[in-house]
Amino acid sequence: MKSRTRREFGRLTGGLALAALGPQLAASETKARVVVVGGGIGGATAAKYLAASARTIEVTLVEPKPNYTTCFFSNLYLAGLCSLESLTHGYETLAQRYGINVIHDSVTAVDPVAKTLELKSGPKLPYDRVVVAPGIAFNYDALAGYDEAATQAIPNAWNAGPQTQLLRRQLESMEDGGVFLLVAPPDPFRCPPAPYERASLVAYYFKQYKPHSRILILDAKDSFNAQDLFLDAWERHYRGMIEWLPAQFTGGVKAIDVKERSVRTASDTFKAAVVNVIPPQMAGQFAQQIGLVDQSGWCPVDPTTFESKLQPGTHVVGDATNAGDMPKSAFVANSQAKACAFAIAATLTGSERVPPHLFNTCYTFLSPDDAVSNAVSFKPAAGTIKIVDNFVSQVQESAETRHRTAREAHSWYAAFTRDTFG
Amino acid sequence: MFTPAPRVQVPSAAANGEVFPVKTLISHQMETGLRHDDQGNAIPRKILNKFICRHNDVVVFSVDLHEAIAANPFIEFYLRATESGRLEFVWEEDGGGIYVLEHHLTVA
Amino acid sequence: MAAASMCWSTTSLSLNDVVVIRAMSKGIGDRKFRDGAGLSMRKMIAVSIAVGSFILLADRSQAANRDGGTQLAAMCASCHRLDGGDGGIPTILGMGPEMLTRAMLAYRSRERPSHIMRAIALSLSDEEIATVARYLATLNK
Amino acid sequence: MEKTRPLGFTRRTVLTAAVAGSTGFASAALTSSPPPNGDAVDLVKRLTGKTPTASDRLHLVMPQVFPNGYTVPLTLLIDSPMTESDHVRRVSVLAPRNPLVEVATFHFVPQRSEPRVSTRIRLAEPQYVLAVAEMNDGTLLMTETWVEVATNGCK
Repeated sequence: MKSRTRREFGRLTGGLALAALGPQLAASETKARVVVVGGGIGGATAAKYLAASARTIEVTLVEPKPNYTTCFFSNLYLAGLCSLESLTHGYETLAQRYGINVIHDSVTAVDPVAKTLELKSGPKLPYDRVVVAPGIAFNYDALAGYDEAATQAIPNAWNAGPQTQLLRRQLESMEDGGVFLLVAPPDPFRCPPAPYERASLVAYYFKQYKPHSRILILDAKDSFNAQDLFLDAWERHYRGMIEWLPAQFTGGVKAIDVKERSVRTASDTFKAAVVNVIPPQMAGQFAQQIGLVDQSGWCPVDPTTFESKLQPGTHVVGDATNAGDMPKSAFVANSQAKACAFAIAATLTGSERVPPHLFNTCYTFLSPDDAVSNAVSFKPAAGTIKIVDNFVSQVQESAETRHRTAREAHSWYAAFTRDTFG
Repeated sequence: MFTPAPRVQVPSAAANGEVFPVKTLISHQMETGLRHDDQGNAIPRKILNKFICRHNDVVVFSVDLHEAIAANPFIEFYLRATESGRLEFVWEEDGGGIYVLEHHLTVA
Repeated sequence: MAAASMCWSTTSLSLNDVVVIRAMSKGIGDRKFRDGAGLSMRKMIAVSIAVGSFILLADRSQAANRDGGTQLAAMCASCHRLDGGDGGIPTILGMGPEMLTRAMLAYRSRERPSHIMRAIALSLSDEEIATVARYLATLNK
Repeated sequence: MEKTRPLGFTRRTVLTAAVAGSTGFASAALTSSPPPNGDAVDLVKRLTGKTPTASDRLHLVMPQVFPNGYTVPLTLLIDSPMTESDHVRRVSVLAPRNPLVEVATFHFVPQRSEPRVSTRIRLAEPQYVLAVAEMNDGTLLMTETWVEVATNGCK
């Protein structure tokens, strides 16, 4: 490989970029095979960067759904500020430009000894390495009266798609003066500021269309991410509209009554016009099924390669991981996926490994024109991942700064989804 | 206009002389007076500076709250009662605002 | 690492490479056009070349990954479009290595305000900043 | 932020002014530099004119490390029978490295309230938080606990 001429390089690269013109060139190589299971942010990024970083790797992405709707920015949709289509991304570019073999199917079994994955439709996929990016699952056992079936009446809306649309319809048909009750989950969960961003943007929607409505948050926690920024914004934008009750006060949510549309805490029962329950979370179903999850409910991983600590040869990225200080966010999934892709590429091609740079950036909307951001750098340390630097927007920033951050957030969305999906 | 929403959790009944918990929470920004707006002007202090709990008009517990009390003040405390009657919870705000909740306690 | 970096700084694209980039630019240019952006043809070509060279160099760096430029640039790509698209997040294409290095150092010292860029700049060594700056500069050639 | 409560005020102002409903706007306008870290006894002495005794009857329970300084949990427990002859009158919580040192004073009533209370406070920086209890005989008991916060909760 090292002796390959520049001309060959060019040909192959062209083949990668324009798969339609030259997949036959690629097929003649002896290629290492990596299968990525799950086409969310972590999976799509891993597939793309594996394909782009080493042309000697054949990348297959297995994802049942034909496209992916981002959870991030879906609170804007709930507030009527964007369409769900604008948050939906297909896999065509990954297939066409990067030559990734995209299979819309589910993996039903893994044989880590024979190194094969079994697809629901029947065939077996051989692999040298597998990357699993299953996202989150909901722990319905933790909330009496709330399960998969209940989500048809009381949405969780924590995977963007039909659940988000259902919640939007309920908010739209709610009469002015109603209460929107949001049950916020215990740590750790996907996207720590998101329940509170949701409250903010729904309040924005109410302020425009249903000014007498209120929002009540029943939290499983006693404090929450960026609480000072949220409380300050709620006071400035939505005075008196949002009430937050910590677990310390309520004793925690004990049960959901779907028929009554009410939520029972240790001390009270709260009835509301619209209820959104964000349940406690754990690693996605597939990770549980193939034994990647420990007693924490999440997948322990090596902090530099994201190889499972429970199953060598299998890597896990994204929300399903227990990655030390790294929160469960799209940016983290993207950052981990790159580190993982480069580590796998280095292993399979025998090239040198560069220590990973791990990051999180998150933009949070307090109103459409008032956004804050957070930037955190991490490094692998003592078998886990630790925060190095953590910067957050300040409470007393000018309206202009906040407006700029909001505009930046939209640009970031465009760049980030391009980075992930092609 | 904004109305702080005081909430109290307290049992409706207690045994004579038994200790029972009281939890209170009130939505309030607790503006410290230490902050400036984006023009650089100081934002005036507006906090709840006093919390009082009375049982049949007798003060049984109170707190002086200063700027370092977190927004949405939460106070959990423990009372003992030997007679039934009215529990009154009062928050006093800078500038004279007063927020009151009442609760009937039966002591058996 | 230093030796490899020096090697990169003197590397330029050969004629062969450029031919490949043109071939790639066709498809990508089409898509860009569909996006309806009011780009001039000249900018379109520049944009396409940038994307092409990103992929190309990513692949090439296989042979010289000691440099780490690809991996560092991948980090930038989470927020900065490396295809020339712009908006609230400034493009980092078309900046000379010196300019980009200066900017990163200014973020690190807080001379330029941005807590996101500050976190990034603090996480990179001087050498890594130089590497990624050189790497990004090659994308725009 | 820059402002700090004066350290020269008497015990009476610290422990009782608020009872009369006149917590100090005035004091917020006065300035002084923060006391040296760990010099708790000296601080209490200067605030009250009395020497406090470190006591294990006082329990100030706070997390040693907390991610934000904005809403740090605090629980106070005092070992006391709360009889007329032996009780705690009040407990003040002080955060010496906050821009304003006083946090709260809890007033207890013998046979009516238990000396046990929880709340949430703001801390500007990592510091020792102090609790000073005034017993019915006028003696002062004191305890302190180190709390490290990652962000300034006082701005």
